[in-house]
Amino acid sequence: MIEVRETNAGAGLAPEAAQPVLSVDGLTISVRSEGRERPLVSDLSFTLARGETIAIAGESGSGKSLTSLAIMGLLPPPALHVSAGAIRFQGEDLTRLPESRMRAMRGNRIAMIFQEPMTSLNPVLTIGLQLAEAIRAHEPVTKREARARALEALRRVRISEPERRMGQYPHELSGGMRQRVMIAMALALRPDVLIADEPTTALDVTVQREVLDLLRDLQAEMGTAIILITHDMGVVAEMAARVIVMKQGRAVETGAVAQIFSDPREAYTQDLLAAVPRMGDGSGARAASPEAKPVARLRDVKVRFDIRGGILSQVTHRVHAVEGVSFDIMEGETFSLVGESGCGKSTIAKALTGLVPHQGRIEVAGHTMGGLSGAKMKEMRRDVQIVFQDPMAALDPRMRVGDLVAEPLVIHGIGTPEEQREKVAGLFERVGLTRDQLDRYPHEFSGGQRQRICIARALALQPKLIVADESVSALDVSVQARVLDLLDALKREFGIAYLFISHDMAVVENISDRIAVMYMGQIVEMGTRAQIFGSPQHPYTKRLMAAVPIPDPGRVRPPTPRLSGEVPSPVYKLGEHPQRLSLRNIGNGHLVADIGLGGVL
Amino acid sequence: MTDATLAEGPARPQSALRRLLRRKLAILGMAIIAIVTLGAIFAPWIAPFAPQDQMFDGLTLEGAPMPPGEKFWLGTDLLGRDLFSRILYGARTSLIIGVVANGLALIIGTLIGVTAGYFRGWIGAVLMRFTDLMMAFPALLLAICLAAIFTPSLWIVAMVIALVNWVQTARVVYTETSALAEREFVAAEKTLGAGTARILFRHILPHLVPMIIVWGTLGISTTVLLEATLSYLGVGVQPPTPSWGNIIFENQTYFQAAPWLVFIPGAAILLLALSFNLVGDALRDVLDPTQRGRE
Amino acid sequence: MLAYLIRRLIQAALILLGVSFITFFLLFVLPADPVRQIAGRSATPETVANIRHQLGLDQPFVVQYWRYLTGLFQGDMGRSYLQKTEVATLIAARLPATLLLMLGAIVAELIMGLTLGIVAAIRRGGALDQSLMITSFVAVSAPQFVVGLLLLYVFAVKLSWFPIGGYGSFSNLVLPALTLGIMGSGWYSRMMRSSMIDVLRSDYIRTARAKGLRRFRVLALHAMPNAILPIIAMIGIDIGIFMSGIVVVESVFGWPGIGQLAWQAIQRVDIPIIMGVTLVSACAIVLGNLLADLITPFIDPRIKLR
Amino acid sequence: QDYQPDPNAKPGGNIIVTYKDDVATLDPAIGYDWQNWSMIKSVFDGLMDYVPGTTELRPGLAESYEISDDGTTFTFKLRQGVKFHNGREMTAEDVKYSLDRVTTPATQSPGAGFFGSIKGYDAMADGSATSLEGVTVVDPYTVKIELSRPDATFLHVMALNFASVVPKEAVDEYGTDFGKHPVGTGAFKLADWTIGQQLVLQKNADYWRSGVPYLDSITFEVGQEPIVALLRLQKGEVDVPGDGIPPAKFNEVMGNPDEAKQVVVGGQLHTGYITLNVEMAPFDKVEVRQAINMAINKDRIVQMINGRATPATQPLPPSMPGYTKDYAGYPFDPAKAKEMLAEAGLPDGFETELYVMNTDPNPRIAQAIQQDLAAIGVKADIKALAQANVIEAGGTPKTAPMIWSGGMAWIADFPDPSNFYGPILGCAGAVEGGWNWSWYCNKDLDAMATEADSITDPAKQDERLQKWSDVYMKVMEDAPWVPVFNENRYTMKSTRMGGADALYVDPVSIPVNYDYVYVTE
Ligand SMILES: Nc1ncnc2c1ncn2[C@@H]1O[C@H](COP(=O)(O)OP(=O)(O)OP(=O)(O)O)[C@@H](O)[C@H]1O
Ligand SMILES: Nc1ncnc2c1ncn2[C@@H]1O[C@H](COP(=O)(O)OP(=O)(O)OP(=O)(O)O)[C@@H](O)[C@H]1O
Ligand SMILES: [Mg+2]
Ligand SMILES: [Mg+2]
Repeated sequence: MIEVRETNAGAGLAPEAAQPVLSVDGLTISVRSEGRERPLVSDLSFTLARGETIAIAGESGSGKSLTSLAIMGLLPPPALHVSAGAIRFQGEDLTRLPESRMRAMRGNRIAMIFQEPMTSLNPVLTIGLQLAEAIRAHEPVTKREARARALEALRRVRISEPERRMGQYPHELSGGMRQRVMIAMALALRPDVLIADEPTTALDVTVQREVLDLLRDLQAEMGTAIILITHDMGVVAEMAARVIVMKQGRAVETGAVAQIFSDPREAYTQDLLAAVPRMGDGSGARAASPEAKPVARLRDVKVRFDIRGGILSQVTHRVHAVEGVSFDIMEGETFSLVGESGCGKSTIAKALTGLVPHQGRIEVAGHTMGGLSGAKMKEMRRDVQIVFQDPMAALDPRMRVGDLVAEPLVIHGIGTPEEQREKVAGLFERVGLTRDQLDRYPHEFSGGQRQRICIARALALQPKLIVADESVSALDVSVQARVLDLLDALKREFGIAYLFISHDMAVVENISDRIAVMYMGQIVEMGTRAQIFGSPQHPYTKRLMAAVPIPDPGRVRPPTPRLSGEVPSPVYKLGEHPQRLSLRNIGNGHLVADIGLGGVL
Repeated sequence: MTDATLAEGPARPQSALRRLLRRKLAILGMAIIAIVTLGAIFAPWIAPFAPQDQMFDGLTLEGAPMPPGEKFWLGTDLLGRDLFSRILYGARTSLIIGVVANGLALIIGTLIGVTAGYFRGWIGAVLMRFTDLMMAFPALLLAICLAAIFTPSLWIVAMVIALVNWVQTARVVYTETSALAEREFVAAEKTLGAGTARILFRHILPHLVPMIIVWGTLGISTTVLLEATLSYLGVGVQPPTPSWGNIIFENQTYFQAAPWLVFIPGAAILLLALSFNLVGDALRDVLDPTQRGRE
Repeated sequence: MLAYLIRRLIQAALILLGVSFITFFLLFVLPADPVRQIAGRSATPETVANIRHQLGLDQPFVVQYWRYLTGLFQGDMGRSYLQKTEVATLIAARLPATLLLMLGAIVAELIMGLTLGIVAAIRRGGALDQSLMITSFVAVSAPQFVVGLLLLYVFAVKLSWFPIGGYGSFSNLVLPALTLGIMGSGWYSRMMRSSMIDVLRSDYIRTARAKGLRRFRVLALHAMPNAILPIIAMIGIDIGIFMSGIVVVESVFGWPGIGQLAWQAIQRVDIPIIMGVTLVSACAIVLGNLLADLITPFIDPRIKLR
Repeated sequence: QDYQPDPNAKPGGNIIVTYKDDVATLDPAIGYDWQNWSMIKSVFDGLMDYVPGTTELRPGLAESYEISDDGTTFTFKLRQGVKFHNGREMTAEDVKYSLDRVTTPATQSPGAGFFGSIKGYDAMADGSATSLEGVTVVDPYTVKIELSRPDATFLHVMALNFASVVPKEAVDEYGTDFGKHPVGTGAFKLADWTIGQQLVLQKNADYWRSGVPYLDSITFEVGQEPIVALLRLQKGEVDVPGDGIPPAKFNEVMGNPDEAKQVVVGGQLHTGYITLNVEMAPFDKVEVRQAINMAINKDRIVQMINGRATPATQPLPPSMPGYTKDYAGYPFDPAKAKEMLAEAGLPDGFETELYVMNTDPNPRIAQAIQQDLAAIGVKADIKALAQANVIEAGGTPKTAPMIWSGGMAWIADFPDPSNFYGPILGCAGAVEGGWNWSWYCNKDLDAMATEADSITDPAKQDERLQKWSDVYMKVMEDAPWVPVFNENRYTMKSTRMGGADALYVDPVSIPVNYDYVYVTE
């Protein structure tokens, strides 16, 4: 793709760091509600030079996404609008541009990658069409040419089998592949500015790694200036030269990455950096005492989902989501499950809480699951509670949070309404919320607060085991840290055991006592934190670790082999079974599977 | 309770009714519904004439009905009866059909749809096949047969309408419920030990309200007209009992010669349906806590 | 796919069996005697008994139903009592017209309903949205007979744009299809509006706009197919609702469809025709639903028929 | 005496006639709807016929006939050279075959009962014979019909559509579909029939009556709403709207002098009446029935249907022979009616039901009746049902106390007073499934009726009519009916239609006698 355009001719050849391609000047974004104007972003200024990467970091709701939407001219009308300031792109004020000129700009000169790769592609159109139309919207090329260029763009993002992808639909692609498509789309026209809004938050560590590498390579190749929005300081450290830290719609600190990391001036920035979990410094964890009894015992647990087909809609295939998993969780212990998306972590959580039927044996606090009567099941449920990944989804949006937290008490008939309300208020205080928030609805809380509400609800019955399925993944670092602290405090106080599910190795290292690494429904390695992080044995475990971004701008990452294959699928024809792994004890309960599972490893 | 809870008073959100009353259109809608309902209830006192009175001066010598005028405010019908009085009394029938029968259809449809959507497995399958079966019937034919077998009366007609009209609601509710049943908060409730009834009524049903409101309000016109069709076929409410629908149907061929006989009751149906829609729309927003602060 | 189709067809057959049974039963208990209609007013009781016997109407219900069913499997829908003609012939002569009318009505209601719905969604909350809401309620509340005559009067009699009723060419179809479609368009515009509002909020629409696509392309190519998905299932349901409208519309426009046949048959308890029309329309409804289900995967590739 | 055709008549042209309801069949043994009644008359002929525009009999396919002195043997001499539409000559065998066919139960003819007086009919009806004993072919052009009892109406019966002559080979060919492929001897033959759309009759060039028909063809378009038909007529697209002027447009049309000119008004052999079920209390009391007769405001009802009828005093319509001219009927006198009710022990009135067919204007008329009854304290609930359900209720014992007859009965099959008695007032009809919905059975009157119908001598016609007049007067004394009105006929035609007005209100050919009308352009 060699072409020369007037506007950015030579941009890649002679980068002049001093000349800004985009400058934001006193940007204020307001929302109009109930006749009043309320600023959501106030007085934000920064400049972006050609070929530069600038990061915008900050807690959730600090106005990062709004800023990027304002630059794109895509603020949802009529409530949201730019009420002051200017956004200059090569001297032109974008906020004053008529829609038709702005449209010509979008995608062509300024492109954007959105937060959610799963929902940002149109589900009913092929990848090829969605790519080609972006090209045809701005350049007078034939369909055939557009297709050729789309294919070219796909090749550039190193997607596997690009020709086949052209004819596929978004749902047929994995999250990482979709994000690659989004990047290909954004970069197809070699824009001057690329805005990447949390491009990797929703992705696995391994995939995140690949996407970040890709962005960096492409930038080097094309000289695009990037605005990278993220709350992951590890990502910031690796990718950006300069960083803007935002809080409540204002930039609290701006500077070179190295300087901010080494010498943060503002208290907020310091907090932010302090909250970042770092690998290798997990301190608070204890090894389970040898006399501890198990709260949960899993023996050869299998969960399979039927796929039906044929005239009589008989079962033709099965998803072997969990394939013979055995482990114990001791009292007061934090047991973590890690692994890539789709490896069966959530399924184990669901089996443990009785949400999916299973084979094999699961014992929880003395009850054997499966075939429990309604009443017994209810009793068992007092002992195991689950906290889901997305707190918004786990809370009925039409109920007040006070009622939501009181639910388990009402269901199990504990106490009078007054006592219940008292108890709920107490729980609220325990998780750091206030009494007067009881009558609000879930959407009126921040993500972190919502997760606390979920935790308060899980605590209401004083369970012996809490399953935390990606409970902190969606939270930004500062909030994440607070929630993790809370979990830890509760563990000490009530002796609750946790089954902690996460793909974030740093978090896992910080809080776990023991860890199991899963791949394709089976455990490939299991041991104490020290064993797993200290001397990972299985190649898959090693790869997971290597993928974690390190929040240290000084560190240079050793090159990793790039993989672009898909995670193999756990779907088998009826009668076929995956190969079973056998775990070997290599000492002190450190279990490792035979090496050589699957083609990817 | 303690002072603390008392102190919460102002922070506690206003009741749904209070918030409803803040909306002008909703008030307009409620006012119209109230007027219609009161008109129906107090028809004997308000109506200037008895609805079945065929007045001598209600027809011209050629037997044509009288246009709206001083004595007959909304004119007379083909039998020389006062249209205004008939509309007042007709409101009784039409409210029962449009609100009760339609409401019943909604309830049946919702119950079946929710049950089938939530319980997959054989219960769901049986209910949905039954729904498919009912859907495959030409509704009108079914109504005619049912109404002909049971001697027609207002309540029978209302039942028949409810019996044929639930099907579409059931279909739509089914789809929606299937999606809701997969939502995480339902799983969360299960892990708390919530029983099926609790999940269905406290957590799934409230989410169906917006859709039910749309179907319910649009259904008012449809059912009122269906009653008219049935009357017209002789299996509906029997003459001389007026209903808005049968006033239209009795006189529809006269829409040029005596437009008031068709367009006035037509406007009444429209107004009623629209009012319910206004209230429904407002109710939906008010009941939806996610809309709070965005009014 | 084939397996799916076969399974659905088996299901459809079972549904039709159920419909035939229930209808037959309802007609059996209906308080009206077809024989008296046939025999005429001068008939003696013997003649009546004789005719009853000839038609097998003196047999128990089960026997009668079984006979009907076996006939049906051999493609025999029976003979009209009063027209003394094969029901199959009568229906075959009229079915194409009705199907054409339904098709026209579906097209009409989709065009009207979807356009109005989309416009309302784009102009959400504005005056146009409000007036479109009222329009859709007018459409839903308007009696079809009056709508039909009004259209006929204005467009055929006064303006002479279309012929006054009749059957044969496209211009004949326009007004009846419009009349039949108006009610549905009211429903569709409401449905489409809310579905479109949801879609317009979605991430992929934002992506499309971020690409710098024209507004029209965003609406037509990106929003429409997604917004229309929940609507398609409605079309199947619609066919059933049309059945009652068809009686009225066909008679206003002199459209030679099965509506009129059904209407006359119901008036005179011509059971074989009622059965035939019911089964045919049940067939249409079931197939309509199936068709709707078969179409969805083409619009939404995520849906797999299994 | 025969009809003098219009000297100005021009042959040629096509006219368009519309109907709302589809034409069920053109089989003369089966067709009994008023749409196909006149079509069948033009496609088929019987031995007897009527002078166009009148109720006077004239010979049809029979050239002449003789009646034996006892009135039980009719010998018809057939015209020679009359050809069926398939080209074969019609003979006496065809006449016999046709009569056998219509009386065989397998044909399921609704008109079979009219032939009850022919010798051997009972054997046919119970299936024990396959041929009418009383009908004999004397020679190819002579047929002799013996009756089992004298029947003064027999010539009228032979003029009924049911007595039309059909060719056996065509019936055999098409079997039960003969009604869709009719072959007769009439003035028109079927050229095209698109079910549900239209039916085209084409001039029979070989028609045995010379000079007629004038029209080349007639197109019947079915499935047309009367209002729409009228709109099309006003635009010149339709010549005769078969269903007449829709009530909703009646005042408009009659109020417009130009359009009113296109309307022909005439009488009709029709009476609209209310039956009072004499087997159900309190209608078993004659005072009650008489009171009801006095309670109905017939003028008001006539006004309500825009004056398209005249109030009736007795079962027979005025244009029917035997009508009692000087009989004023029961007066409208609610006060007296109330008194009579009180005398009958019902001072507070009573509750009852009024059955009615559900098509306009019948429910309206029922409501007017209801209001009149309410005035004397009788509370009648209206049951507006489909035609079939009303007929069912009427024929079931002790079910329907009152029925308004509109829409279902009674346009005479033939212009003879006896036609208003047998099935609807006589004992024969007062059985389960019968059409005597008042269940009135007066043996004496039945005997008188039989006596009257035995007077076959044309010379004694007046005596016979007087007897019938007496019968109906007796009926009025017992008051099982409330005769309400006699409907008039309003036929509208396009401006280009020619022919005497009488042809457009022909009492036996509704709406128009197709054989004699013509177009002027
Ligand atoms: N359409 C809207 N109407 C009103 N307020 C809005 C709207 N969109 C966003 N906001 C508010 O604006 C603020 C900034 O939102 P923004 O989406 O920019 O946050 P963010 O920094 O991107 O957070 P996250 O990391 O969670 O994506 C939030 O408080 C949010 O509630
Ligand atoms: N109800 C179901 N029916 C069929 N397959 C299912 C179902 N639930 C899960 N699966 C499949 O089982 C496998 C394991 O899923 P699971 O949700 O346990 O993964 P996970 O490890 O939690 O992944 P993630 O990190 O993305 O949450 C996946 O391949 C998934 O597609
Ligand atoms: Mg954001
Ligand atoms: Mg998961």
